Amino acid sequence: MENKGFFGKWGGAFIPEILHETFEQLDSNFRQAKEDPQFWQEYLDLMSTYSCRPTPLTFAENLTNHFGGAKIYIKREDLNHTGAHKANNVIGQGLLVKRMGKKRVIAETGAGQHGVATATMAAKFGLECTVYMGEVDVQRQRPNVFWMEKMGATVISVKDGSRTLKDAINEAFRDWVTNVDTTHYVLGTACGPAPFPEMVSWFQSIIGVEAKRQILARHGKLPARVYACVGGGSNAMGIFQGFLDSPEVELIGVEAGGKGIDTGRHASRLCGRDASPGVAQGYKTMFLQNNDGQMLETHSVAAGLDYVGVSPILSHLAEEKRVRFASATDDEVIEALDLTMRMEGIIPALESAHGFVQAFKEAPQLGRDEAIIINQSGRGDKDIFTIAHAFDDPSWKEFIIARGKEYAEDKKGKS
Amino acid sequence: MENKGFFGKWGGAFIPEILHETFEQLDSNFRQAKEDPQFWQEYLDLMSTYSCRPTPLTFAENLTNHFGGAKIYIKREDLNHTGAHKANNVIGQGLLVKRMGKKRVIAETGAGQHGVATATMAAKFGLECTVYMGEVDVQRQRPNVFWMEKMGATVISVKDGSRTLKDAINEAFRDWVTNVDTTHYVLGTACGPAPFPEMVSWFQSIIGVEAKRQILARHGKLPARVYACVGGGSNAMGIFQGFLDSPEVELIGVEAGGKGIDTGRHASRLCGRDASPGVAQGYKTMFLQNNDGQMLETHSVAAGLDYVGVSPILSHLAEEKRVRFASATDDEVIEALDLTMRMEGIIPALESAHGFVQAFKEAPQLGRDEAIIINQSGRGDKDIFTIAHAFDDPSWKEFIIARGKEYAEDKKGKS
Amino acid sequence: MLLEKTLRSRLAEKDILLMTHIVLGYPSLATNRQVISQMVAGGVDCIEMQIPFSEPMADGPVILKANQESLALGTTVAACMAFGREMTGQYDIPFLFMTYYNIIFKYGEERFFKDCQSAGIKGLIIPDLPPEMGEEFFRLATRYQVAPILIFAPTSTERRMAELNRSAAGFIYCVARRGVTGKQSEFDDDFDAYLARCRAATDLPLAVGFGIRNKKDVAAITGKADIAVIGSETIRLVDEQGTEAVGPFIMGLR
Amino acid sequence: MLLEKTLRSRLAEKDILLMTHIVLGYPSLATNRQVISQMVAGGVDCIEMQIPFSEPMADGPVILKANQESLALGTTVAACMAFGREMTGQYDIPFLFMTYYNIIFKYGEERFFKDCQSAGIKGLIIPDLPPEMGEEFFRLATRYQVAPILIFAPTSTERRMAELNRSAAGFIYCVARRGVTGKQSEFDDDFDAYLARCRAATDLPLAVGFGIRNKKDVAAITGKADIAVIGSETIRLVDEQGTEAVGPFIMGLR
Ligand SMILES: Cc1ncc(COP(=O)(O)O)c(C=O)c1O
Ligand SMILES: Cc1ncc(COP(=O)(O)O)c(C=O)c1O
Repeated sequence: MENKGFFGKWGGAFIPEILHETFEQLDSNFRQAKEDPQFWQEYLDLMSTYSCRPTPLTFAENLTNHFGGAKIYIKREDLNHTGAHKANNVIGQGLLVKRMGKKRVIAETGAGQHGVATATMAAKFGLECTVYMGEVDVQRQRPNVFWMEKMGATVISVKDGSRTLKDAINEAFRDWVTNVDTTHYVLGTACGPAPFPEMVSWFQSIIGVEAKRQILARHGKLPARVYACVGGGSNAMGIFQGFLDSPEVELIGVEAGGKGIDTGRHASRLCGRDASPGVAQGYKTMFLQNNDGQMLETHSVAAGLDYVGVSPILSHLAEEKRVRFASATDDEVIEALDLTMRMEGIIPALESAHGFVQAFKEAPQLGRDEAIIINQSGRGDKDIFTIAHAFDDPSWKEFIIARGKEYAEDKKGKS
Repeated sequence: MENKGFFGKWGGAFIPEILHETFEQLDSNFRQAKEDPQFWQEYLDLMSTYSCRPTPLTFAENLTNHFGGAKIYIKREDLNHTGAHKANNVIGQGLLVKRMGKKRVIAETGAGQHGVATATMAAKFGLECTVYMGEVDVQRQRPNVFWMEKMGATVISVKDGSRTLKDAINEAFRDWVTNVDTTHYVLGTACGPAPFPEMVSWFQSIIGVEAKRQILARHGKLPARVYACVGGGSNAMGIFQGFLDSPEVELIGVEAGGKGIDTGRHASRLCGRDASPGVAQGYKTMFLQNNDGQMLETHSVAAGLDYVGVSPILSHLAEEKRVRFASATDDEVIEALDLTMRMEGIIPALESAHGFVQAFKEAPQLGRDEAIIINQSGRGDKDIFTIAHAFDDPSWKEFIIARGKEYAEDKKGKS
Repeated sequence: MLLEKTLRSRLAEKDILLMTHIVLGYPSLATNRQVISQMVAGGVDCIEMQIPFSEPMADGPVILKANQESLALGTTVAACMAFGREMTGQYDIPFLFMTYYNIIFKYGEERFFKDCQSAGIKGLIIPDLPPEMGEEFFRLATRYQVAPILIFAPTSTERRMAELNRSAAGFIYCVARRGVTGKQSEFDDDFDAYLARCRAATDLPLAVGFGIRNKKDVAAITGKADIAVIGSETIRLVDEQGTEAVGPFIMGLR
Repeated sequence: MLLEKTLRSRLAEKDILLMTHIVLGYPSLATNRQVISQMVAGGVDCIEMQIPFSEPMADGPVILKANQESLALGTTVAACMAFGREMTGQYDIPFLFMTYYNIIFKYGEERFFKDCQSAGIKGLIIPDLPPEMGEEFFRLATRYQVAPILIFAPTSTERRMAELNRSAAGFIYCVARRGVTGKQSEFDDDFDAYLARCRAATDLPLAVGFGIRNKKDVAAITGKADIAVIGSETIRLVDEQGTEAVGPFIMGLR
């Protein structure tokens, strides 16, 4: 690594010594792969036969008419195999694991999407797989836990700290330092020690490459703005990379505003004023932390955005003002989700819906001859427990009560 | 209709007089559309920008090695928007509705996939939407009900008869005869009165056209056999049409064997000995009925296959011995599902898994230079309540019990 | 005597005829007997007996439920045929069978017609069998002299009515409105225009069904149609007030 | 006196030195005081005081929990610094801080070193700061004479050990095995070979940590390494048997 994995002053690899050699190996394999056109071709082939790439760019005609401004296009990462952009990264890392000859993978997961994607890849590549997931997230993303287990993965519920994504990452690192020889840690977002931010972004760049080609074909020119939600930053980096070199395209990252940016109950690192530079989980970025450097509790209705750190590449792009950051509150997200379902028959993941919120705020300000793209990082099916809860859906509740009783009686019967 | 909608001696349009004109209108619009290359082009455009067509053909390398016979390819209809092949039919009919200028659609649904697809299409095309669903299916496919409602559809739980798919169809017809002027009935499978079997099959032929092109590109020659599950028969007709003209390709439809073909608790119309020719729900086909012509209760773990009738086109192809029929029991289905998840990281819908069962039985008998295709009509996410139940998953049950209690206490608190 | 002729001779004496409907085996054949006896005593001119079917697609909730309960109690087609024979032997009014096509198809079309003929059944109402789907059926109907009653609907065009008329016999069943059995209909100007179209399309007597519930409804079509069909209403009546209420109800209709 | 020098002079008198570990603020600073007093009385040669961090990525369950509970009770970095000053004033053995890099980064690197120096802290163990990530840190360490303790791992190559050695001072912390703190280690032939590689790579004293729990473990490394590090074991001991057990425990180790 020439720049030691830094982007401006952000990034680096702040790792325990025990991982040093593994990172050297990972980095050199990654460099070789990156320079090997055959590697990328193999990756493209797999993504187009195992997943569904290129994913479509959908013109949201009804939303466009509703807001009366820019044409709204939606990049459909939800149509990937396993239902989110996470597949892009995971399949890419899977190919690297094959190169390195490792036999076991571990992963952290928040929304469960990365866990499902990793378990899927492990099944396909014949690897052993353990997924770490915060206890809070296990609760709110139960269906994903079920599928991971069915795909043969071991899911470990992490009960330390805030019991969300960051704690799952710590626990994954603890596993890694223990099983470093056999195991690759499939980090799920563009965070963590170098080369992960660069590597994950590289695999995700497939989104932006496609989106650029698609919007030019459909709209005849580049979009005015591109919106993406930002948890760790991988889907945002993915789509932004299609447009980074075109300064006329404004790039907007949308973070979790949670209960409101002023309540402290959010996960906004690059907008808002609660974050400051720090070093944790192996890299330097803007963290939500107190004056002592202790990480704060974060909050978001979307498990996948509920994280203290953010991609160092995005911290750099924020500092350079190449990417603008905004936030969307939980309530705004539910509203945007509702509107999108009703008007377009599309169900964005709660994470993705953050991007929709900001796009909806800005679309009316733009001319009708302009286009904007929203990156729909995933589908909302996984969120049924959260969404049904948020909508306070009575028949869903009745259903769950009835099922619960049934199972409770079964249990009594057996014991 | 020159042949009055018959295929051999099967099919026809046995409809109440009140629907006569509507069927004339539908038929003539369908004929025009079928002859209009622009219509198909518009359909293809929509399917490739709103859904994810062409869907991939995945080489199941691990399953292939496991069985040691023919190369197993999977046609990935699960990657369609809304998660099943149902989208193909629904978007096609949606375009016809636009042509006919109707403002409201109704649909029946078993697995809920067709209902979700219709609700989705209705949202996108700005149509009012009512979906009829048997009470039994509402129970086993609750997540799909939730999404339909969120997409703005009204879901009506049908409490008559066996409270499954056939009863939902009856109820949809009752709605249709009442609201015939404003409403189009989006029938969900290649059944019902003409022109539905032909029309639905036409829209679904997109699967077979793609699959043929894909297998030739990948395997260099046609597959030895093609497998598809058969509920009403639409996904099967969809993929079979790519190969009907190639007599060297054997086509296998797999029906629901339920608790076993000898127990009477199944839904096998074209294999087994419990079905006989009949006329119901507007068409002539093989029905599971008693000697008086009363329809029997059917059973399948897969709601979408739990149906008394079958496409008249398939009855014809069965009679002509162009398509061979087999059945898969509930237990075999769960086993095939388990294997597919663990080996390939792919989750077939319970319906689709029926096709996998038969393919797994036959793959070892074929040479390694042969290929077979399984049509994966949909994804299994929708089946989480059924699958988790079938696997008797303890942590899933705990989760549901806990959620149920929470909601029950909420309710008590409020009242 | 042929159905049409019987009806015409009754029409010579009455402004409007009454046809009633029952679902065989609901709540039991014994009750059916009592109800029919009440109906005949009340003066009905024709009775339509529905052989239950598991998929009564054109029927509304009341008749649907009656079909299902009858089947659940074990009613068979053979029992219905025997019951028909018993009734025609007992009462001197025309009896018809109403059912769905599958019942006949499974029974065997020719056998069904033969048995109807020998049981003295005068006509068949099969709502899911349009003439173009039933060539053999209509041939057999002529051969066995069991009238195939066809249905006109408010959505039927003149051309369609003419086409239907060519296959019909006995009378034409004019469905009063869109929808299934058992709900209220409006006998308004639109309805009159529709009935005029029906009249112009056929020389057969016209029956009007769907939603006729009381004297007022019967009066509304008197002079415009020949037969008033009372369907779900008598099922409701028996369910709520017992068989004894049927006679007085029928008598009160004209 | 510089850390290395102090250790060497103690090594002149003992076969092996003992370094113990505590998490500051767990279960309280008051208890820490008692524990340290017991440790010193028991004869430890050096104490490593961990400033708690919310993300102790290299620590196992025992220390992780101690970090979290300490923070939950409100332990601040300032309080840790003051506590360190108090201990160095009270006891004549070297005290080190162990923590993660973010604590120092947030505090301000130079300010942290300055305060350490003035508090009499002799060295820093920062498991997530490899030399290539800490140019300024290592510059300041030299300037303020607070030894940056570096870590050798069984996965470290000769080349890497040499590289680490160039930035290290005080002693080298040899991690006994892969993994996090708090679990059993095997002091077998592989371990001996590893330790020989460590020895060859540096002239600094060698400490061995991770999984040293009892007299037998200490004996196993005596003669091969210079310092035995007892980490999680004393936390467990205090949790289970109270502070009074610490002195006897330490005394029983050699
Ligand atoms: C659907 C979806 N979108 C977005 C995210 C956030 O991650 P990132 O910012 O890396 O794209 C997640 C993380 O789990 C996710 O599941
Ligand atoms: C995923 C899936 N596959 C198959 C079917 C069966 O229908 P068909 O036989 O028409 O393809 C259904 C019906 O709901 C379905 O949802």
